[in-house]
Amino acid sequence: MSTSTGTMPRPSIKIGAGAVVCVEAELRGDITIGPRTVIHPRARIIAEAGPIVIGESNLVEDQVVIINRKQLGQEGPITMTIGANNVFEVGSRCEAVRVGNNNVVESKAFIGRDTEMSNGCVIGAFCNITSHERLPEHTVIFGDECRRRLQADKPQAQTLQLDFLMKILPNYHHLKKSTKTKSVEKS
Amino acid sequence: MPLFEGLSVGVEKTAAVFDIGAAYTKVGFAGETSPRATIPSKIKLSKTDKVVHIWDYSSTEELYDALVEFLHHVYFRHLLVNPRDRRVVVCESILCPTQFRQTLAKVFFKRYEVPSILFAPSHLTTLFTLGINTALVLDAGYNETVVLPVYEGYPIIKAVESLPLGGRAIHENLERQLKETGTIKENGEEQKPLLSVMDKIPPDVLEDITVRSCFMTNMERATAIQQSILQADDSKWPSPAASVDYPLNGGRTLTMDGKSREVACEVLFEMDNEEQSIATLVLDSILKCPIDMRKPLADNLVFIGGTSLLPGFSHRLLAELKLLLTKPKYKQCFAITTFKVHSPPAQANFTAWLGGAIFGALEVLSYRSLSRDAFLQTEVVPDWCSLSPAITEVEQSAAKDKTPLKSLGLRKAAGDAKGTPEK
Amino acid sequence: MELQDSFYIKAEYIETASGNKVSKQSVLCGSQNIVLNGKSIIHSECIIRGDLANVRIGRHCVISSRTVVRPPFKKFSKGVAFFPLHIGDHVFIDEDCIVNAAQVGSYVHIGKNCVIGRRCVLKDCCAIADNTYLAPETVVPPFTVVSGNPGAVSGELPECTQELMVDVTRGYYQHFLPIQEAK
Amino acid sequence: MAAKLELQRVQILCSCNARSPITQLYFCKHCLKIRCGKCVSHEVDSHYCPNCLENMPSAEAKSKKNRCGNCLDCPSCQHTLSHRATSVAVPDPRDPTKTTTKKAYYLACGLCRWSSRDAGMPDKDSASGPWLEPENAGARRITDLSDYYHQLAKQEKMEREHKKFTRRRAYFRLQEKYLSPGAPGRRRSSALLSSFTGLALKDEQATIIPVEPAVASEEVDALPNKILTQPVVLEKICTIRQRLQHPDHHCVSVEQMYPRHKHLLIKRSQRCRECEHNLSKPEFNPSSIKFKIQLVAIQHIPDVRIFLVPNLHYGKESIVTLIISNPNEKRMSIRFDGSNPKECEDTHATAQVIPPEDELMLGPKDPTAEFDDSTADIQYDAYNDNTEYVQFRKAHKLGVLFKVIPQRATDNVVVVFTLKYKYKNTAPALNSSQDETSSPAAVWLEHEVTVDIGPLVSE
Repeated sequence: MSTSTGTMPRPSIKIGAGAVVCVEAELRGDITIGPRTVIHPRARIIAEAGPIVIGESNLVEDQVVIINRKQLGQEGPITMTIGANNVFEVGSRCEAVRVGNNNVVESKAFIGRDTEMSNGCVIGAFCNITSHERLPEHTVIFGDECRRRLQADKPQAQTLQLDFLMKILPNYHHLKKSTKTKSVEKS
Repeated sequence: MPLFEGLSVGVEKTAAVFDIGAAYTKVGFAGETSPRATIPSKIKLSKTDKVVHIWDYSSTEELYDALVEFLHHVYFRHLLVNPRDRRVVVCESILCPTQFRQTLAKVFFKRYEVPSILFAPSHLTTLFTLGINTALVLDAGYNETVVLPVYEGYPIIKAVESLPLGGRAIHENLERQLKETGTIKENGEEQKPLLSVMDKIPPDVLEDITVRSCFMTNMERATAIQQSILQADDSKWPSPAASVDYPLNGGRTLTMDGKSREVACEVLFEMDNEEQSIATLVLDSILKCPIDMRKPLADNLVFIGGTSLLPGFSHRLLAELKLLLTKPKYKQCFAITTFKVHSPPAQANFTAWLGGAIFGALEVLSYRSLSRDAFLQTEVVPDWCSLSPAITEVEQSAAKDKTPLKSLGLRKAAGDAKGTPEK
Repeated sequence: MELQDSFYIKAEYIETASGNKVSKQSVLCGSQNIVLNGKSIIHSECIIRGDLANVRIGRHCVISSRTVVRPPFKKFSKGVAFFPLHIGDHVFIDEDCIVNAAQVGSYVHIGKNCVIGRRCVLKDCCAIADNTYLAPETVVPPFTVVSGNPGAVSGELPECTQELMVDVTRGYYQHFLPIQEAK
Repeated sequence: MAAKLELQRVQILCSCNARSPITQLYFCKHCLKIRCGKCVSHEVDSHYCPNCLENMPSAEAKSKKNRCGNCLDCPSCQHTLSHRATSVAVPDPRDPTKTTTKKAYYLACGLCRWSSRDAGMPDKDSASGPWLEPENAGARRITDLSDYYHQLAKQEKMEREHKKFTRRRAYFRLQEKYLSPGAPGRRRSSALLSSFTGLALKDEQATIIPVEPAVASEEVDALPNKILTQPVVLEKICTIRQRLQHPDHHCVSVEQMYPRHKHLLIKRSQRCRECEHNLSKPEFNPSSIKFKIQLVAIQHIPDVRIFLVPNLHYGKESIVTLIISNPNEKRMSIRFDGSNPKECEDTHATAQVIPPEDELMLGPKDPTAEFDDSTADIQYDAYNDNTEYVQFRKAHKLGVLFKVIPQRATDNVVVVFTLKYKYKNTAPALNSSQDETSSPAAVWLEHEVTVDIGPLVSE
């Protein structure tokens, strides 16, 4: 694997119980994947500037890029934390260091490093959010001008879809083994 | 075919009513309570794939092409009717350029083969929404504000007053304000002055900011603000309204202080070099009318046009009027002390349209309209301001066509009209 | 302008008996659930998710690079079901698209970098302009052009769209020629 | 898709003197002329809902104000709303201490996540059934006003009818104004209202029930104080687009927005303005892509496409290959004429073109070829092609060589020539009108073709 992770002690990947991580997904660097999280093939999770910790019951679809990107003049590793029940749809890209719970990042959306996702937010397809702010809870951003509105409720959790995927994906794909503590070699 | 057409003329279809404004076009059908659609007066030309403003034309051909495509869009995407089946009512400003109405008529008659058009001055149609015959109508639109008194059904043309103060002026003022005081927050944490990142604010954004966060402040505050600006003393500012963080797109946030929100619309009432504002328009217009008309006019003010929808607009305008009455310029001339305002049963941005829609549903529409045959004979639209003899001749023929005999047989009349030579 | 020849390295594409040409750099998950009806071309780095549900692609289709074709799901009170995705004949999908539609009719053109949301229905003879986002469950009627984010009807297609699409997709296939090795 | 074929580079001169690519042209079989979108008459053919794709009869469309009865648009973003079902807990009617679950339906937007619950609209018990739209508060008043003016208008109409049988007397002020050239001031604008007032003031018109005139007031609503004191939540204030969606009530805050029924779309038919025949008429079924009548140019006139363009140099002769293809299932003779475009003034030609002089023959188009995978061997020798002009022949396509001499050092090289072709009416069954001769005699037709061959090679 690349040497870009050289500053980190030892790249390791921890996969929680019941998580489904397809072998064709690319995981690089120090990554912790919480239980019951599903990672589709061709997703890329790259821990470059520090570890990435992904919580419980998240859904990461094809061609998603979650990257903890190195900033100019950054000192020491910064951990990127993603909460629980978040959905990253096909082709989205997340660089936000802090992502709360129950968020949805739709296809081809982009969240910059300076933006903090609180809880229950929806970033619509094609929306580029890079502003330095903490998105208020339940914000919905959509459309070509990144229009905003506040919704009454958080988006529904995707537990049913996760259940289905956990059942079906092992039939078609090779999976990375879940681990508790031991670091796992990358395929 | 002729028989079928004959039948369809017998049961006449309701007219289509258009109000092609500088910013928005209102379209719909006569007899309805609101327009079917209110759309920006822009169209994407199929030839160049560029969006053009209907009113931004440099030549008649350009205007013609834009109108053809625009009306195609209106008829086949919004009204969904065949143009040739319906008469047309166009609510227009009395200051509408001849070139525009002439081209518009050409497009309607030649390209879309409409049976007839009525060009109705929007100030007059407004009165139909009130059931009165006398009023002083102030139309605050996008490009300009036009005041026209109507007395017993007669527009007093000589008393028409206008100033280029409207939505556009507010947007320009807002842009100026923001360039001075607005700050942008981008990626990093520190606020940067607006000008350092963008030298222009897109018109859509200006419009949206105006609509969602600006307002017409009340008289006391306005006076205090003026004092403060004149004396360059910030302490005189009344406590400003809250500032607004406006997300420009995904990356930038524009912070606008409460002062800008309040001051942006002040441009309507700031006296210009000639001591004019939209409030003086009203008084000057009244002054140009005979003395016995003044009181009824002052008692029947109507404010229409999208700009008058600004929160606090009417209240402020009345206050300004009252204040002006105390000024020496008007004190001598006026015996009036009060003003009264009507509230039409429609939103101000489509009041004129509604008037057109009420009128368009009446049985007498054909008598007042310019028929296709009359137009095709001369290709000139009669106009109140044209004095040339050639036009007068046309008007006679137009008037002749307005006799009941001919106006009843709409489309049939085409052959007849061509057959009878002008006497 | 008649389409010009474009070349591919023979070893990088698999050609099936019915004339489909599929890049080896594409991922066809659950390939037993994917049907290509013949003479269709799938370019490199595409993902077709046959593992989620059946995917059927008609004749003479072109799926350009990095496009994801993914059957949509629907939530029910008892669980989630993925729906089969059908794509008609003579469909041209440009690069970098994400197609989550329930149905794509025949003679359809999807421009570059589009996202077709869940359970959208694209009828025959319609076109999606470049960089369009179709929100979930959008229906695109025949002979309309949809563009924007969110996608809205922005234009019309000529009556001869069917002929044009047949012409383009057949021409594309005819002019898509193998060479033995990279030059 | 036309962009892929760069079809706009070949433009055909329509009979109305506008140039368009072949895809936008029609061919009127009855006039034997080319028509384009600018010179045909467009008509509304049928209404349909773009979401549920159901056809709506025009009478119903009219009464429903061109809106679908079932589908609704999101008031926030105009995307189509979908019905969502949930179960809510309600107190059991038999035993108030317990609760049972009940199906409830609400509307939700898949794009901006607006829901009917946001607007405070109550859920519904069944999936179907109407969602109410609030009434226009001014409707009552507007009807009263309309009624009043209708009475006046009727009066005037009656008098006019009456006048028809009596002497012509210009006693209407309206007509006086129009007829007297000496009073230009306000004649036309005043015409609008004047006769109404005249009528309304007459005492004997007792039958007219007057409408209550509007009352003006001295007091108007002041600027609400909260604007000055409260912080602005932009997300809660309607944008102008959202406001314009709701002309019937003034909606300022997002809670006031309600969903509106989906606006219909139409299928259009085209009609030749000269002979009044339909050039294109779609089928009623909104999902259908078939046509009852379809006289598009691409199916009737030979199509010209650029095939091979060598490097073009100013003043030097180059040979350009154009493909001419036959739309018919019969052979077609064609000729070219490159000499005459100088006649018309508005030609765009920047190069001289020397087309083949001979008459060429296009092979028949085989509509079944699409399903036939084997490339059929056709006896091309039978055509006796002159290799001086014909580069290749493939089914109904013919590669023809044109000599081009660019005559302008700048801009793209544009050539103009006249394409003549022997047109046989291939479908006489459709063509039942009498004005067409029944014999399938072929006629020579011609039109001007403008081809943008491309840029010059810079020296």
